Amino acid sequence: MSLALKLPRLRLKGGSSLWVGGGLVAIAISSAILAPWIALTDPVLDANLMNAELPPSWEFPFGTDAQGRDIYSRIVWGARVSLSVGIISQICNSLIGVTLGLTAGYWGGWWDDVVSGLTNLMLAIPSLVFALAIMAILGPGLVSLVIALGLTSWSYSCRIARAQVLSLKSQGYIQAARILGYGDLRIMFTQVLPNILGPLIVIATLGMGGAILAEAALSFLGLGIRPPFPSWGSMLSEARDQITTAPWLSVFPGLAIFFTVLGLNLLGDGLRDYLDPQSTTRRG
Amino acid sequence: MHSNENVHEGDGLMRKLAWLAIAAIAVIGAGTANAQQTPRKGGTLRMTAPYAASFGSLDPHVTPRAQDDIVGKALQRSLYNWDTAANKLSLELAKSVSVSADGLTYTYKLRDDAFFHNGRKMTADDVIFSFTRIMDGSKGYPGARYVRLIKGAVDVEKGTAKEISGLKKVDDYTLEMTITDRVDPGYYFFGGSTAILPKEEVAKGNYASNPVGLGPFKFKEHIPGSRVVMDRFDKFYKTGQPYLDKLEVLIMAEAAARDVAFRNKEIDTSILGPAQYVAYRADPQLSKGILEVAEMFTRSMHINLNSIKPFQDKRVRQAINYAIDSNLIISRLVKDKAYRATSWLPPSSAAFDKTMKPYPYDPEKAKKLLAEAGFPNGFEFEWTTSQNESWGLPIVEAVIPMLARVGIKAKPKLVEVTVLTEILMKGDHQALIGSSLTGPDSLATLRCYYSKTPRTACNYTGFNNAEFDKLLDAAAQEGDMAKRDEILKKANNLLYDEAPVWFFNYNKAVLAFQPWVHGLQPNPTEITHQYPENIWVDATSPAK
Amino acid sequence: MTTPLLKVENLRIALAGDGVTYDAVENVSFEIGRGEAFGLVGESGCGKSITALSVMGLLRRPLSLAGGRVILDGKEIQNVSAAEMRRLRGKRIAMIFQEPMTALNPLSPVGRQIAEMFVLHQGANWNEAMDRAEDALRQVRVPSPERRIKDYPHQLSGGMRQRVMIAIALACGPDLLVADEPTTALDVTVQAEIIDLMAELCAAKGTAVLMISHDLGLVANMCQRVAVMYAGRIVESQVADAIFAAPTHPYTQGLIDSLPRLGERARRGRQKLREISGVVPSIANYPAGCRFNPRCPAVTEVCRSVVPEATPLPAEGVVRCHHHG
Amino acid sequence: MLLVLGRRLANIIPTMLAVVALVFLLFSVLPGSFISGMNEDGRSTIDPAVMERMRKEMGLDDPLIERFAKYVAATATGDLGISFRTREPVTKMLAGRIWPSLKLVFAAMTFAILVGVTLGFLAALKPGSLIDTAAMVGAISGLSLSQFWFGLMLMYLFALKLQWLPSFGYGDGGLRNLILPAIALGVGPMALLARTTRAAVLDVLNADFVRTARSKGMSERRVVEWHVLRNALVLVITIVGLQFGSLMGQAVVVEKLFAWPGVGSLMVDSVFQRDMPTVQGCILMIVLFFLVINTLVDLAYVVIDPRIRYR
Amino acid sequence: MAESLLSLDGLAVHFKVGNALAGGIKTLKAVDGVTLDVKPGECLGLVGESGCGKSTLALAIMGLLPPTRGTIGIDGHQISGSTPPDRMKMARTVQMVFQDPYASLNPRQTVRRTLADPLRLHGITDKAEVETRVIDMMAKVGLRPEQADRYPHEFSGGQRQRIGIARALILKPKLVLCDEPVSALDVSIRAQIINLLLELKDDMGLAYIMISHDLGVVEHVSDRVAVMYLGRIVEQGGWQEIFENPRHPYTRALIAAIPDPFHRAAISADAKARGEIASALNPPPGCHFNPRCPLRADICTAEYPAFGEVSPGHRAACHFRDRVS
Repeated sequence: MSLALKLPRLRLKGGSSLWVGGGLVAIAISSAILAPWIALTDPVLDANLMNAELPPSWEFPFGTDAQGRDIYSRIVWGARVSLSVGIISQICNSLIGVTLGLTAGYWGGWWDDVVSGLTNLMLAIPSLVFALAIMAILGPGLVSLVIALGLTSWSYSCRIARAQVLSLKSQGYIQAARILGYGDLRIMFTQVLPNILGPLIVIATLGMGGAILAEAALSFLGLGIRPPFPSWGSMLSEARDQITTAPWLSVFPGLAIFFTVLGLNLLGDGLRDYLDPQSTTRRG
Repeated sequence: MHSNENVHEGDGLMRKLAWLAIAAIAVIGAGTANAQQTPRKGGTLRMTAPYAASFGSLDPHVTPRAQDDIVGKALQRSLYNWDTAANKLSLELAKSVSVSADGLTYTYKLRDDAFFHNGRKMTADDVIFSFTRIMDGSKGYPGARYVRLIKGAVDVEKGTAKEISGLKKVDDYTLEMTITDRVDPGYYFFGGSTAILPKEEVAKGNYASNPVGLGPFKFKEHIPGSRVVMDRFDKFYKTGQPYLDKLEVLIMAEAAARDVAFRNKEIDTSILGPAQYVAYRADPQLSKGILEVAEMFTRSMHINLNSIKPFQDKRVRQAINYAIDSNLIISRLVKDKAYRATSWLPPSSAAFDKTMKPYPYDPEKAKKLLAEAGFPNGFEFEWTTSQNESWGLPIVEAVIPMLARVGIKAKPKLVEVTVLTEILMKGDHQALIGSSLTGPDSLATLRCYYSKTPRTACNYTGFNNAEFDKLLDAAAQEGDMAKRDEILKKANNLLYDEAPVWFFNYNKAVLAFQPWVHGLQPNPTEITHQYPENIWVDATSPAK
Repeated sequence: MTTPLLKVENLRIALAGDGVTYDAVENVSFEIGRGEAFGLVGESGCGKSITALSVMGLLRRPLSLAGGRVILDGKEIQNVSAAEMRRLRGKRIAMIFQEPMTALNPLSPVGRQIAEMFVLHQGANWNEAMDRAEDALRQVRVPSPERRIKDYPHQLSGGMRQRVMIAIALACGPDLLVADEPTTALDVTVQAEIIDLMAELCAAKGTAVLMISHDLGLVANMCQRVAVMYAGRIVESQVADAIFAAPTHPYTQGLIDSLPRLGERARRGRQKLREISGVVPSIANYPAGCRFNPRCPAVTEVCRSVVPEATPLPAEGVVRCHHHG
Repeated sequence: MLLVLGRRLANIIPTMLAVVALVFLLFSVLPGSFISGMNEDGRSTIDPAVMERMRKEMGLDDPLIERFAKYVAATATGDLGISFRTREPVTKMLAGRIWPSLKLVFAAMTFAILVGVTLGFLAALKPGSLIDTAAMVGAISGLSLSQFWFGLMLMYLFALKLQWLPSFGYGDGGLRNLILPAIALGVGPMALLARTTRAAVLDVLNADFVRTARSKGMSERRVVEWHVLRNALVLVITIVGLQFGSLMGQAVVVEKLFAWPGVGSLMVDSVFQRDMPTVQGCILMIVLFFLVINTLVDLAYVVIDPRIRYR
Repeated sequence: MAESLLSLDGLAVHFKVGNALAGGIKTLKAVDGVTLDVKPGECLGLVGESGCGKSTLALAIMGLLPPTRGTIGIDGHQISGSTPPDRMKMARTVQMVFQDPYASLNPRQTVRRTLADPLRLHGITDKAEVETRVIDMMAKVGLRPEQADRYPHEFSGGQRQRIGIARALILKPKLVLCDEPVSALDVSIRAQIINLLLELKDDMGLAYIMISHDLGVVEHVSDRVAVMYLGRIVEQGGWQEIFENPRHPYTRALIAAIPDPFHRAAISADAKARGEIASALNPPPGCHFNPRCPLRADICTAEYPAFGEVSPGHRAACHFRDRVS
């Protein structure tokens, strides 16, 4: 192939989106991990109604909420919930999606038809609607939320995995492995999976942002995680009645969600470029 | 979801009866202040329906919901109504009534000037038809529980009779009704679920989408999930009324959206939650349009005495009451949109001991009591709650740290409002915060702590106290009302001491209205239930 | 000697990498006379395709023309305005690409894609242009062209598509046709047909051809003169028959000797093929001196440090090798 | 064309059937079920005996399989059952909601397409430029917004502060009431479309046939008009279809916030009321919309992309 | 006569394609009745253009596609549609070298893992032995031991193909199927790989099936040659017979199409084929080659010619096999 055809595509700030996104996500993750040390107060117990609904000040950098709790500390602690919802539900989605997609793409046949049918079904029911139904059945809470979000948006990773497998399946090394006598499962996990991780990680990263937004949406609809422990979605949802009277109640959790999801989206984009075999950053 | 204040707290009848007793303490806001002015004819009123994102049905027999009755008051009428000015029941569709000596037969002289929107005059047949329809056992209409008061109604419900034997048409405008108990039927027949509907319109089969009633406004349009629009009915039986040309009821379940819309002058009335209550009161303009009414529901945390060991000890329960700074919560979190509860019965009850003071905030005492009870390091319990803004999660969240300070760890368990009662009836809770009707019949109210009352009836705490039982038995025997109240007072005080609940507050309902709105009624049964024929808007109203 | 149709002088093409700029093509010079077929041969990555693109003025980032001149019919065209270059492209110089599969717009009927040429360069209206597109298809011997003009590329076989490409390229009777590996994606039997067709049509129209290929045999078969490129430089250029019969540069020799040729085994029995050791260097690692030196069997000290000059060969040609002449 | 249509329609049926089955099973395990739908806030207003009789009459005590079969059979005839809450046919309730829903969804998608595709295009034609950077930063921010937060901010700014637009509600169904919810709903798809369009156009601009077009001596503008637009459209239309199709389901939050009387808000309310027939009807509606839109997109493909016809 | 290592008997591989709703299901006869055998130590060249079914044939031989009809016998192990292959046993008998050295190595595995894993899988658990065999095999294909822990992307195309060959040989198979082993490589590298394959063949006593469209390569390495067209063998014989005395017009067309200036006159222009290979979904009636055949007569469209013997061991499926020369 001539050189001209292999020329890398120019990408908008592929590198910077990786760093900016990674940075934002790193901030969110470190606040989640370091919450006990960087939070000023306990997010649940340090309520003092005498301090209720104070605007931001030196003492309460982000203000206080209706119960008089420090919003900054609640956001810091809330990172734990929001991020674990994002991460755990995406792990579920990825596990389901990858398992189904991998096997469907590899084995094909009736199993592929079944999985494709399921995937189309999942795509046809908007995941928010599906999650809503599951939340209604399980009741609000962290575990239900993780289940609801972890069971309902695997179709993307499934599709990606399947498409990747289909394109890899005819690759020489997969055929070589079969010819060498490798079993199907061994091929799937040692030959195929490591080579399709890149796009799956990207999907999972973007999906995490989606899950955090979905948590907020479900909280709004009254089916999120409700406290005592704070999550950004529930903080935002609780604060919405005070939008005209105490805007800082919704501004800060809103910004926390926005920047974290933005970070995840940027990170996903950056990873997409970074992990893309055609990308310049990895060539040569 | 229901983040509103005033989430419907009870079924229609009980809710309304509650108001008999406390009507006196209804705070009448600015709404009546300019009542002296001459009502202006014309204009449009835009009311809000804040309790759900849609109406259940415009067929009043089908729906038991407070939300639907907002429209129902404009479209349909029942035999009685609640006179908000006099705070008593009054006849609505009848001009007079006579009662037989045994107090069981009522003879109504019906109005001969009441027209349905289709132009036909109402007769006794319509009342009989409506009550008979409600007793259709295959439909399970919620109003059936009221109509069952009439003799023979149950047979219709069971399908063994076609007609209610206790209802007799004497002539077109005279109706004889025989009831089974010596009670005032007014309490039973003033709600929307016993409204009088025209047979021919119901027979068309699409009544809910084209409701025709006796109300001051006739149905124009219903956009499901959005609004109902009604026009003035010129043949309404109260002369000169209604004043308004048009009435719109807009569905607005989101408090934040309602707030923005009210400030944006897109709606004329809005129910306020605590957050807005403070803001509106503080605002020089908005504060002029606030209508407040006290409610009589006791908000409390039901402690399930049969769940965990600590709860079986009175001292622990008292400790909980001492440990919580209820006044602080009411002032800071509920923003004074409530009155502090002392014991189970409300202050307006005759059996309320006015000398009694609520539990003071005393964490030291709480700690001491806990230590005495054998829990010096506290204990842990699960606290079931809904998301209700006034008696749900926000309160629990505020209480958790207070309890924590005395060593009690409360873990909230969030459920939907719709399943609260089911949980209570099953006893699937250790503690549950809710709002309970506590009037007007003090005996009936206190019977919820009678040991023989099953949990499914209302003994949600599983309270079992021999002394209390004895008092209640005595009260039931006592014919003299004053003496009975004395006994009940003792019972209520005993409850205070036993503290099977955390006594929290009684609610205050608040309606905000635009300055051009006049004639709003401080309806103690439900502040959003306005008799719209009395409302008028002055020329400053921006609505077309 | 008359002015050559195309003269490329000291062409230099830069490739912008991450913070570094490489010379992808360096010091490349050649001439093509009117109606002449000139071949540019080399392995992948040697710079032959981008040389062709630079003649077309189609280099895109990260590639850019860094030096040298491209003279068409006596006029320098490497710096003309974009509009002027557009007028030249298609009309005076046309190009055929390697992949007939992707070089045609999949959503446009082939007739229209040919007709565009007449609309663009000859001001024809679409009806007229479609009629002429049909003729053009007939010329490249596409069966039943009246039906084919309405076909979409995916309905045609690879060979047919390449015929369409030829029809497009030759539509306006260009002076020069740049053919970049036009048959690499085709089967051998089809390749033979396409090459014959191209040669025939160009001869008939007097169109000169710049043929780019990795297949020395193919180029030598079709072209009068051939230049061999290695690692961004022309290492040898000669008359086609001569380069095959008497290759001068060790790389050219290696290329010819390293491949089994049909009939060779029958004549001489199976001989071990002559190998060119090592690998083609990547653009970032071009060796100093003669770029072939790490692989050259005749390498000496001078090869490793000094870039060989072009040495003229007796019969109209040059070679760049320290060990020649 | 007809063939594709036929094939797609044939696909809709099993998908719908599967959705019906899934939804049916899901809600058959939902606690509360029928009774809650009849009550107000969990307080029974109906005699338990009557309730039992009604359960029987409505066939709710029948075995699940039997109920499912009946439901499917009824659904096939367009009968989605009677709402527990309003006692009205679900089809009728849906009929009242579908028009506002469609209006919102179409308005949101129009917004998304107009703004998103335009931005994506401009960005791709000048990669690395200011407009590109701005569009892409905007797009990725748009994807990171929480719908209801954004809606609330819109409401606060345009209704309360600027007083340009009504803050909520359906009003008379006119455009003024539509704008804010449509933007709140459309911002996500808009951002996605801007990105997709940009990527698609860049892809096409790098395609071999565009190089061919350039080698023909075409101006960039012609190249874009004659060869890039249509090809980019093929890539964009998939995303348009998927977004469009799922928008009715995504609208739940926006409908609730803006008190927009669509299918989404009906569904949420019905979930809380445990009004199963209505919830099922809403989900079926949402899924049907998705499938119909995707069928239309497939047909659009056939029109735009000749390759499909022969596949 | 030595016993066959591989024997195909009437092997057919058909695919169902299409959709029942869209135009109905058709049968694609990718391989349609192929009878072949390969003896130990022998190299069979398999020639054909794209679409002739040679890749399908290769996959069927490797046991990756089940035969629709006929049987495959490999070293006494019979595979048919009803008896699936014993993968482990097959693996130790027959292996494959792939065309694309970039796609045929797992990018996430080092050379060592690529070579050692199969050994372990086949029961060689002794660490030292695995190590020795890996290093030995690397040495055999010309790789240094210190390269064992590198990943494929650190190697050039030629080196990767060496790794591919090493992997094919690590289990010491008897037959290696080489699918266009050099066509994806740089021209200057091809000789290295061809020489290596021939060396290894002698060294390890391997038999090859050499699939290629490059007749020069096939002639160079093969003992016997089979020519495939549209799923069938159209001519088969000793290498010398095939190249010097081809009897099928398709074989002749292939030879005529080779662009080689020295070869130009060897076969007359009238031997060239017209047009392109038909679709296997819809093969022409009679002799599949008839639409392209310069010798076409009525009989060719009427019946498929017998695969008749021209001389001992040389067969051709042409009605005019005796006339052609």
